[in-house]
Parts: sequence; C-alpha cells; structure tokens
Amino acid sequence: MNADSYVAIAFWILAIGMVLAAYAVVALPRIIHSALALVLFFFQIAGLYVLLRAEFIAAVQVIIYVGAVTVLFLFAIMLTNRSYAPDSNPANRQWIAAGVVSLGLLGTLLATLGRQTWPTGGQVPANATVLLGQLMLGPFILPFEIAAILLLVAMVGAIVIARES
Amino acid sequence: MITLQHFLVLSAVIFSIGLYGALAKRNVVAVLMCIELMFNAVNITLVAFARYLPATAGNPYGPLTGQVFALFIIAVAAAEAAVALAIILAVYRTRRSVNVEDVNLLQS
Amino acid sequence: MDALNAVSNFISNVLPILRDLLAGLLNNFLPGWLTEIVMSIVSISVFLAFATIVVMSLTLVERRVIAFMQNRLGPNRVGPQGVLQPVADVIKLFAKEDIIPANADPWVYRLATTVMVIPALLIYAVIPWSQNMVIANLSIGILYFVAISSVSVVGLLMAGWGSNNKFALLGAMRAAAQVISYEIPLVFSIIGVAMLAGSLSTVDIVNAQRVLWFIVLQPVAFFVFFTAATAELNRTPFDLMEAESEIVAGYHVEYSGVRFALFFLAEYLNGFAVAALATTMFFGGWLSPVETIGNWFGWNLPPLLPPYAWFFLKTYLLFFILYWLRGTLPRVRIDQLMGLAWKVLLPLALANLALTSIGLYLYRVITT
Amino acid sequence: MQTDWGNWGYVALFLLIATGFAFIPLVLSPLIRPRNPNPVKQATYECGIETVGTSWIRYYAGFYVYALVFVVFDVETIFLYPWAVAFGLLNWFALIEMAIFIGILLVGLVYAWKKQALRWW
Repeated sequence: MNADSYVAIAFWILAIGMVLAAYAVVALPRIIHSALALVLFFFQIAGLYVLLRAEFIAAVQVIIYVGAVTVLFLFAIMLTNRSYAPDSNPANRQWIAAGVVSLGLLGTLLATLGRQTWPTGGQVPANATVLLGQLMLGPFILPFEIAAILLLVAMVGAIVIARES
Repeated sequence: MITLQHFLVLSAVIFSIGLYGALAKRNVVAVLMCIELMFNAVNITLVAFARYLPATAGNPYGPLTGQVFALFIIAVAAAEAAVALAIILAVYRTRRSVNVEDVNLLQS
Repeated sequence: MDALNAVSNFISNVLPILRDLLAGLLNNFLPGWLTEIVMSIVSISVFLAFATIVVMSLTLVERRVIAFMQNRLGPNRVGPQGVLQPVADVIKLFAKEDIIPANADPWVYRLATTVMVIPALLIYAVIPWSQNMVIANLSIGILYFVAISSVSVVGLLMAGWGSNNKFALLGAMRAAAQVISYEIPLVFSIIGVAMLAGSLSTVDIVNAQRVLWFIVLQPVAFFVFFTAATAELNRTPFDLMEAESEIVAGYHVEYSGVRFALFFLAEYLNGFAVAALATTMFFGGWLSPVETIGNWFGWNLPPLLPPYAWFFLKTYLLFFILYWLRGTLPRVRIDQLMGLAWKVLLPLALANLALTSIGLYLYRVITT
Repeated sequence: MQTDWGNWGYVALFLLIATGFAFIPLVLSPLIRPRNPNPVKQATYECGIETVGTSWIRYYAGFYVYALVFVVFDVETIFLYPWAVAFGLLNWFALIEMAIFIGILLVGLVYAWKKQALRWW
C-alpha cells in the first residue's frame, strides 16, 4: 500500500460517485433532488482536484460551487412554482435525439482518447497558491482584470433583470 | 496507477451526461444545472493537464496554466449562472412557467 | 532546572507521547501502513469524542453564565452545580420520538441534519492545538475552513425546504441570506491575516505570531471577523432565523428528538470552531503570552502551561464573549442585520485590506 | 510539521469518521425512543392553526438579489487569496493592479447600494 494505491482507491470511489451523481442530476424526477445531487457532484469534484494536487482549486470549487452557485440554484428553484411536483424535471420531446447526439459525442471522445498516447509524469509545485498569485498578477493580468469587469457586468445585469417593481 | 487518461475519460463521460441533460430537459433550471456539469467536466481536464503535463518550452508559465484557466472558468460559470437564473426568474414572473418550450419570446 | 524543563516538555507532549506508545505497541503485530491507519482512526475518534464533551460542557456553562448575568440561578439540580445537566439533556433528546411531518419531503428532511453536522465536525481537521497537534496541516488551511463552513448553507435550505412548513422555509431563506451576506466580510477579514502570515496554513499563521499577535496589527479584521462569525453562527444579537416572536423557531421548527439534538450539536461545534480559529488567527494560537512577552525583553520565561492548555484557555475566553453578547444585547432587526453586513462590515474590511497592503508594502520597502 | 499533500489522507479519514459519527445517534436513538405517530402529531406545525396548502410556493425575489450579489463578491474574494499569499514576492505594480481590481469591485458594491439591492424589503 503506497501513495499511488490510495490515490487509485480514492479516484475510483470519486469517479463512480461522480458519474452516479451526474446521472442523478439528469434522471431524478424532482428538480430539487436534482439540485441536491448537483451539490454532491460539486463536492466530489473538489475531492478529485485534491487528488490532482490542485488544493487551492479544490477549495475554490467548494466555496464557489457548493457554497454559492448551489444557493443560487436552490433559491431559483424555491422562487419558481411546483418545485416538488413529481414531474418538475421532465424530459422534452427531443430526448431520443439528445441521447443519440451525446452517445455519439461520447464515442468520438473515447475513440480519440484511446488512440492518443498521453504524457505521464509532470509535477505540481508544492506552493501552488503562491505561484497562482504570481501568475495571475503577472502574465495573466489581462484576463484577471477582465474577469473583474465581467463579474461587475454580470452583477449589474442580474440586478436589473431580477429586481421586481 | 491513475494516469491522465483516466481523468480525461471520466471528464468525457460527465460531459456527455451533461450534454444529454442540456438537450433533453424541459425545465430551464435543469438545463442550467446540466450546463454546470459540462463546465465542471472541462475543468477536470484542465486541472488534470496541469497535473500531468510536464513543463515545456512552449508553456513558459509552468504547469500551473491549467489551474489558472480553471479559476477563470469557475468565475465565468458563476457569472453565467447568476445572470441566467435572473433571466429565468424574470421570465417566470411574466410567463408563470420555467419550461424551455414556453420561453420562445424571441420566436416570431 | 533541567528536570523542570523535562517535566514541562513531557506535559506539553503528553498526547503525542501516548500516541507514539500506542503506535509502537501496534507495530509489533500489524504492518506499517495498517498501524498508521489504525492510529489515525484512534486519534480522530478520541478527538471527536472530546469535541462532543466540550460542546456538552459549553451548553451548561452558557446557561449558568447567562443566568448569572441575568440574576437567575440556571440549571443547578442535576448533579453538583448542575454538571450532569447536559447528560440529562442528551438522554432526554435521545429518548424523544422522532416526528417526521406527513407533508415533508422525507429524504431531504432526514439528510439535512447530516449535512449540518458533518461540515461542523470537518472544520476541526485544521485547528492546531499545538505545533504537532493538528489533524491535517493543509497548505490551504484557512481557506479549507471557509470552504467547509460554507457548506452549511445547503443544510439550512434543505432543513427549511424539507419540512414543508412556512415558518421553516421562511426561516431557512432568511438564514441563508444572512449567512451568505456575512460570509463576504468574514472572508475579507481573513485575507488581511493571510497577507501578514504569507501563508494559508493554520500552523504557519500561528508561527508567524511568535513576536506579535495579529490582534495588534489587525484589530479591525478581528472585529469584522468576530461580528461576521457571530452572525454566521446565528447567535444573539443576530439570531434572526430563530426569532421566536416572528417565525417560531426558524428552519428547525419541525425537528424533534435526536435530530434537534444534532442541529444543536452542529451549532455549538461551529461556535467553538470559530472561537478556535479566531484564537489561531489573532491571539497566537497555542503560543504562551508569558513566553512571548518575555521574548520582547530578552528574558527566557517559562510557558507556564502546555500549549494546548493555552489554546483551550484562549478559545474559552473568546467563546465567553459570545455568552456575554447574548446576555447583554437585544436582537437586531432584519433590515439592520443585512445593512450591517454590506454597508458597515464590508467597507470596513475593504479599508482594512487596503491599509494592510499599503502598510505591509511600505514596511518591506523600508526594511530592505 | 511541514504542510504536505499527504495530509489530505487524514482529511479523507476524518470525513469518513465524521460521517459515521453523525449517523451513530440516528442509529442508536430508535432503540430507546417511542414510535407512535398519528395524523395530528404529523401535521405541519403552525401555531395551532391548520395549514393552508403547501409551503412550496413562490417567495419574495429579494432573497435572490442577495444571493446574486453574494456570488459575485465570493468569486472576487477567491482571486484575492493567491494575491494575499504571494504578496511578499510581488512588486508595486501588483499593488496597483490589485487596487484596480478592488476598485472595480467597489463600483459594483456602490451600484448595488445605490440600486437599493442591499435593502431589505
């Protein structure tokens, strides 16, 4: 039992849990349960990021997705009617076509992934958070400031749209 | 031994599930949730690349570029969710419905 | 003097020493990796049992202290000075019927308690009781706290929504709005500390305070942190979500028996964790103030108490402030509550951040 | 004790044990507690009045505006953490950049404030 086998165990538990949770998001008949399955999914993704040694991203994942975006979703569900009706999360008429398209995409992706040989190794530096800070205020300063403006615009727009009266 | 490929396959599976949901769901909130699934699938690949790709001459900022991108995607996804859900609430106020089919205001 | 030092060393490290003893014992008949796992399980379980006992003591102390502040007696019948009151409470709550409303969504209703309790416990993984007594010294320690504590909002909404009760849902919506509003100033106040320490690890943050506690450099951050944390814990004067006069008891109206006990447990676990983190970030964690002050003047004073005892003492004193607030202040109005978060605490925290960064930069320019 | 990625193993173990810990009372309590539900007991509690309809109805959208402002600020705080940790290694230019960032954030706060989005009711 070395570190690799622990990582493998954790990966498989998380992978199966994530696929199940993602499936539950799509398949559960009540929209509120889908939203809660989505929370579980987000949480497991954070675990996956930890496995990938992206601890900071994992924390961000939990803070933003589990703590904030989920709250948005839950509020939006609670603010619209019929959130508990057994048919509040139905499929539409094109579900067969949608299934064909997504299965086709999955097949294509898997075939491509299988044919390619991927590099192994690579190393994430230990003090990743510090380096992220240096990167974001160095070479990535433009996207960084644009992200701030995007968030500002999103907030202004959403407030204008969401307010009643 | 878990390799990059494992993560990529997992991401592909989740992306396909999300795509199916986004295409086949009637409730707009559910469609948005499925889009979040797809965002997260993409983020997995980015962070996995950051972990497994060795630093090369073509990638001068080191292996962390993927993580930086994941951060920006998270920010964009959060902004998108906020605006989209605000639109859904506004539509719900006038139409009393959250079904995709009923939201064809722009259709002539 | 050497003997004295040896004794004090032993007391400081009594728990790690016990741990090593047990590990050595297990190593005789188990493979190494299994010993490691068993040892971790044992220490974590002991730790959790300890945390539960602390929480039980906190409820009793709170009732007695507030009774004292209000010129009452408080619970003093069960056992000497009422020390067995928490035990009686727990037994009572365990033996009560668990009522699930017929209209509720049973699974969301049931799972809500779990979603509240698990994060409350998980926070304790990063709290450093001494240099070596921390379950996981993560490089993102403080951010881990922020992340895990933000999960409880989901538990609140699940409880309120699952009950299918108008008071509960209204209480949960209010509670969620309150918790998320106060999370922003809370996070901003932590950033100031992270800048000073140059690290997010809780152990590093305490070690950065060897010369000077951060409360001296960051009093505003401490004020913002403590106020916002009090509001996030829904304690008086911010206990709007259980405002009995308006919405009966908020999101846990429908919960009874053991589930109610679990909500209670989560609330106090969170409270103690916040006090512990305030100690870690602003009051030097396990560092002995006697030693620190001695170092200023170049004296070599003894620490007097073992590190974990200092940590515990400071945390209890901070928690006492919460009692004090509850015994003193009336409940605020909900519009005042939201205004305080966004219009007072957030600008304060931002100003503090700006001042800290400029000050730190100037300090660096001057010293180099 | 160095901060080490391996510490996450303890967190995983902690998560497992905490989950068990959260379920122990739920498993033990049914052994000693009574169980005799009846319709009155299981009715939704509303101070003695019978409930009208379900509570899963539409609420005031003001709650949503709070959540929205919160999400935007939460994302921005996330960007501040790497900056704060790396502060000791950055030059004055990073200070200016961060000032611009916080300035943009402040504009949003002032906007929400002026639009009364932060006012209750």
